[in-house]
Amino acid sequence: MSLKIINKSDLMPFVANMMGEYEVIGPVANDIGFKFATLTDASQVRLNYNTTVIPPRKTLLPTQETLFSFQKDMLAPTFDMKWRVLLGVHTCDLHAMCMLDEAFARGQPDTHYMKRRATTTIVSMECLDTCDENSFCKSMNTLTATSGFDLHLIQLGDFYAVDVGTTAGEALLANHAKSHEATRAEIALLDKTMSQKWSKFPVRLHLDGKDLPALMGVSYKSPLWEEVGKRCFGCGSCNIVCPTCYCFDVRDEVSMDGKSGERYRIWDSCQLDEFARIGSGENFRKTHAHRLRHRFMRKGKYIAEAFPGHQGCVGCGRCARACLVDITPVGVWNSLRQDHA
Amino acid sequence: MAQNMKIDVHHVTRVEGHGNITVNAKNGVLEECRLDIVETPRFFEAMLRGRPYTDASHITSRICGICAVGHATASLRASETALGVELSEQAWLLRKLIFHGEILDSHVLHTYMLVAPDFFKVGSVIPLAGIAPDAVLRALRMKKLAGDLCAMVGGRHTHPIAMSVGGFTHLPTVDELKAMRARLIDARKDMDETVALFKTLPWPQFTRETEYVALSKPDEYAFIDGTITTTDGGRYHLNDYRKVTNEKCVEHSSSKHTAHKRESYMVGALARFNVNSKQLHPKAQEAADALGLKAVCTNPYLNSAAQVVEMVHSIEESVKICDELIARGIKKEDAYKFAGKGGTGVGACEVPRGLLFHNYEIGDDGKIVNANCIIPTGQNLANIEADMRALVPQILDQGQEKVTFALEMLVRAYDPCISCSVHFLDVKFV
Amino acid sequence: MSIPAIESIYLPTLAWISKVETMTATEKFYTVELPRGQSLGHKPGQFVQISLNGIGEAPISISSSPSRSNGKFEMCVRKVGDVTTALHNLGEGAQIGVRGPYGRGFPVEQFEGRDILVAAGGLSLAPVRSVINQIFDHRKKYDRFIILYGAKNPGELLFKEEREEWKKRSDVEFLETVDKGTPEWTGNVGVITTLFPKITVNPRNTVAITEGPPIMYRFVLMELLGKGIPEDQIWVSLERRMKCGVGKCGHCQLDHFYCCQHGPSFNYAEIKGVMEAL
Amino acid sequence: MKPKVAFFDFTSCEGCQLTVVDSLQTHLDLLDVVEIVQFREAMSERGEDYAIAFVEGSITREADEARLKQIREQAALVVALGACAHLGGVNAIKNLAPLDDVRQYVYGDKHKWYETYAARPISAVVKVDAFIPGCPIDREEFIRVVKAVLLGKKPPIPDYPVCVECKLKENNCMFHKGGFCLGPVTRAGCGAICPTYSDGCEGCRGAIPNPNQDAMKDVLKEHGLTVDEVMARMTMFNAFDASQLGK
Ligand SMILES: Cc1cc2nc3c(=O)[nH]c(=O)nc-3n(C[C@H](O)[C@H](O)[C@H](O)COP(=O)(O)OP(=O)(O)OC[C@H]3O[C@@H](n4cnc5c(N)ncnc54)[C@H](O)[C@@H]3O)c2cc1C
Ligand code: SF4
Ligand code: SF4
Ligand code: SF4
Repeated sequence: MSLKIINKSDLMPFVANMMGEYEVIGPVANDIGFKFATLTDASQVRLNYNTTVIPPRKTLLPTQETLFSFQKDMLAPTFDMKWRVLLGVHTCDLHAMCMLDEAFARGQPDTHYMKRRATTTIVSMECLDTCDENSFCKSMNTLTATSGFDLHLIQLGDFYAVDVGTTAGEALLANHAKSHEATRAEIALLDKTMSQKWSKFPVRLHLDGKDLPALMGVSYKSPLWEEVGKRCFGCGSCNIVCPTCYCFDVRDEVSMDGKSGERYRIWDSCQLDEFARIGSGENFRKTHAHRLRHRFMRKGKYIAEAFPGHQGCVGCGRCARACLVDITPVGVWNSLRQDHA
Repeated sequence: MAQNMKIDVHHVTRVEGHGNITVNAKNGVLEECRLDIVETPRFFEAMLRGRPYTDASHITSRICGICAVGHATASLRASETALGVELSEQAWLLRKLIFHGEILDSHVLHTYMLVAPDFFKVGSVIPLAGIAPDAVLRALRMKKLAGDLCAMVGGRHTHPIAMSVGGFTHLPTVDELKAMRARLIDARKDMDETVALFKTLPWPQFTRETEYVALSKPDEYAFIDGTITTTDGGRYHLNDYRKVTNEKCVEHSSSKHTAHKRESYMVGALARFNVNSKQLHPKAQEAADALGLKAVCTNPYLNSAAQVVEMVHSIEESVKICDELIARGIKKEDAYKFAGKGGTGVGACEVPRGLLFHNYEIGDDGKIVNANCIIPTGQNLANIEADMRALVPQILDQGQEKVTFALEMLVRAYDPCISCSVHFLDVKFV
Repeated sequence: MSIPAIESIYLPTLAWISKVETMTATEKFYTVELPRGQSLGHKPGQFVQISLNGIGEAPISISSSPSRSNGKFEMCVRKVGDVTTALHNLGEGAQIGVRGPYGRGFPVEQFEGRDILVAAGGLSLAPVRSVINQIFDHRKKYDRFIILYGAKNPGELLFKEEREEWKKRSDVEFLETVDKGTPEWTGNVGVITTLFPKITVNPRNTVAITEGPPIMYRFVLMELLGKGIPEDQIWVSLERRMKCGVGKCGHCQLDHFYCCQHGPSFNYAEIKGVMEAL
Repeated sequence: MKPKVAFFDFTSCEGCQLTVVDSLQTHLDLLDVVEIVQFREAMSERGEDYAIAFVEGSITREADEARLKQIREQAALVVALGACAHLGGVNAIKNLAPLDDVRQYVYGDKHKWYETYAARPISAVVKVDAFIPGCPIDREEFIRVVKAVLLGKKPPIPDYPVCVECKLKENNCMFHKGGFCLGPVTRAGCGAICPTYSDGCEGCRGAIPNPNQDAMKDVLKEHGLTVDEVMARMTMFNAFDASQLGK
């Protein structure tokens, strides 16, 4: 679609206007970092954030979500159909959300996810610089995005170029922002900024993300898994912070008299001991090594194969930041790659 | 009429910790009259030795689940004086705010849930909920407010989290303070009704002259820091606390006894009232008038009435502190960093049950070399026994059941926190 | 299947327990009735999610064959945890929730004209019974029919009456064994693989179906392959932890397969290279 | 009929029982579903006919063992309430030094008057059916456990580490803020309350099954703690386990 321009000074009014009609969720300051939160004031938004502890997937798949409530034998499904705008999504996270869309629509579509997705408008952001030494989006080809968003913002000095991705995005812009069609000069600046940005992102992974499935295919028996397994806590942090993880547990909560309550799902982690244990007590992934292998297989191979065109890792680096014993995708994959060089 | 009586209350109920009452009268003569502390000894001072000073407040708050904020505060003050740490104004305001939260929490628990059942002649708050549901719901409401106030500042009431040497690891937001202020204002109605309720209670008429000891400060009704002040005219610097407490071991009690110049003294809400009543918030003074409380009051049963008065004070002071914090705005402050130089310090505060001292010696490696804690209930034990000895002969003719009831009520009025009081000997290092 | 706009895929349908029978010390057998005589519409080898409000859900195999459904289905439940214990405490007439059927069953139509060999261990006779009865009800469509069944001890053998009947039938070769006998037990003693020398098969025309605890099916697979049955004629049903039953929650993933979607019935050729499967 | 429950305490601060009382603020209907027959801290009534016993506190002298065994005999279900009962808790710190030294330090030449032995969790004396971890227990978790027991479910006590809940709360990691934390090896269920208030986890809920203690020590050292400080951290609530390992 078309390319529009919003002046920097018109951005806050745009956010404030949207807040009049939508729940607007954007990056805000959180202690020493950032998190996605519902804005109560437009000035809270921090579009220049580096990254968040938890990815914005929580907007589409909340950390905890009621599936239905019950009163004696009466069941009532719970859907969240609030109209919302998810603002300031980095492109790595956007790629991840496109993968989630596929995963939840596949087979029997997950009605709860689908409804929330249908009422969410995504305004993404182009990163012009790296967040820290952990991200490797360049290798995973998620450094930019040409689809998946409704609107996409690229900051160019005193104004934002706005790529319009969908009619919903177009309407959002038309109804809430002061914008104009990009001029030739503005397009030229966009061109310049975009072509200059690549060199600012170092290459950290010694192979292209596209080649990961092949590498993982020959790495099943690598001694590396035992090695990293010795260090791993099995703390699950890496899963919880990952934008492409979506496993969940299902639990029931009841009232004191046991007559009413709800069934809800909550984010889960394949690194936890219980994750694959069954009724007889058998655990199909007993050790940290087995569980780590599963996680990296999923990130590097299974998802790419199950959902062609998508990736199980988008290179955001969150898991590397979270892991206290330095078990990172870049480290693991570079090391496997070296073994098979 | 010659009276024989043997009373043996095994584990006084509705008090924190384990205590037994023993009375033995032959031919109208009191032969034995004791409050035995049978709580297991806990050895906190010994446990602190060799541990980083940063752990002290977290470990010692585990002395008591009811006055955990109080122990944490005294512990932090001891470390702060030992290390020469100055608190910011904001940190002082927050320390006071969470302290008021605990005073309120503990006093609601004691007056409504532990003492009130005696007046309604029931065994606990559960049947009380049947006869006076409004009062019980009000108590739960006020307790929730107090707990939430503590949680806002310290993370939770029992064993606060965010209190640390030099300040706080986490700060409440202005929005949270505003919401809390509104709830405190709403609570005034519950407080008025509380005063009205306790005004009607038939407090036992018993008086005995004794010495009352509390902290005092020139400019406020003291809860944290101050000068040790007694109704007998004693004034001591905190460093001289041993001149007041004079702890000694007593065989029938795993808690030590204390005495100043007389055989015993009293600490707690009534002592604070007797020493500092002029500094109470005007609304609290009104409540005192309504409850018929006048300094110096020598009826120990009225300790519970003094607690009601302090509840009013704490609510009003909390509102004031919230106002001040909201006006100043909350600022992030740098955490204290240990400079490699130890020292010795005393921390004192007026926890709900009275005067509490922590005294630490910290080495240059940041580890605790010596520790001593003196707990309010320990200081009250000798006084409780003196009261018992004075009271029993006066009522001996009323029969076993009534005497037992009056004694249990007396012990309860002191709001004893027996598990805290169980500790240990002077280690001379100040 | 398309989802009506306002339905939750996690919302169970209410059903009733119309019959409960105690099978062993730890297993009970249930007949479940669906509302309005609705049929479950399942294939042999599929499972349902049984739901109890406030307790939770558990995947349970359907034990009855589609050929004998008419508004009811059967299941056998072993008491191991929260849901299964709560189920054991329910009596006839009690309401339960059902979602499904889910998963891939055994493609019995493809087996027509073949010899069928079923090897089941322990509780697994319950799910496999859905295939067995389907075959009995269309017996003419299949050639030879062999059933091998093993359990830890005689007390754990399920479906006593049906087994008696199978023993009498001439159109099935039924052999059973127990790992450890009792004084009363007069039959075979030994693990299920000790039954294999007692049968002869035509490997080229045999379809084998096996299900049981992991330790059992690993050995059975070795026997089947040892007899020369082609890999793509061997079917195995796997159990994994499951929370959703619809391929979302991730618990049942084994390598790139979701057990609840691609299984629980797998073709051996398909999964033999899947490291975590067997 | 409502199940009869009783509360008991041994060596502890009674904060867990207080938390039970506090849970009534938001769950007064607890009294509709159970009958409390004994709760010394809060009531004078004393019934001996109970099916479920909640026991707070650790065992620190022989004299208390008999009482605990009597409770075990009466109750169908014994639940350890809080860290002292579950792990030994802070009381077990004293186990790390010679007992006589500890006693003399506190009571001087009178120490013989006061009976004590190495503090232990109640499971070291009787069989325990369930535990509610924490110092103090978490109110909501207490209620969840009561509800589960009434429904015949396993008590929903997590087996995974605090990090899971900490991340779900979107906290910045204590180690990234210059602090220390035992979250990676400590059982969750508290909602990561300490890291949420920017104080590292102290391990009051005990270790998860198969904790990677070696990695924990390495991480603590790497972030600047001395070996002594690492040990002090790891033994604040878990000194009983630590002293057992040495045996
Ligand atoms: C496809 C399939 C078919 C099955 N068919 C039958 C059957 O016909 N009859 C039968 O009795 N059992 C069957 N099971 C096993 C049954 O699902 C589990 O025993 C049951 O989920 C345990 O639930 P619970 O609430 O009683 O136990 P829980 O209280 O949840 O847990 C007890 C133990 O079971 C494990 N567990 C928890 N949830 C699951 C789960 N969803 N799947 C497996 N293990 C779990 C836990 O790790 C724990 O060790 C089947 C399982 C699968 C995957
Ligand atoms: S974050 Fe690191 S230590 Fe924790 S489970 Fe993941 S890989 Fe293991
Ligand atoms: S695996 Fe790590 S780097 Fe890759 S998307 Fe997940 S959190 Fe980001
Ligand atoms: S703060 Fe503690 S609990 Fe939270 S992620 Fe870091 S190590 Fe884990």
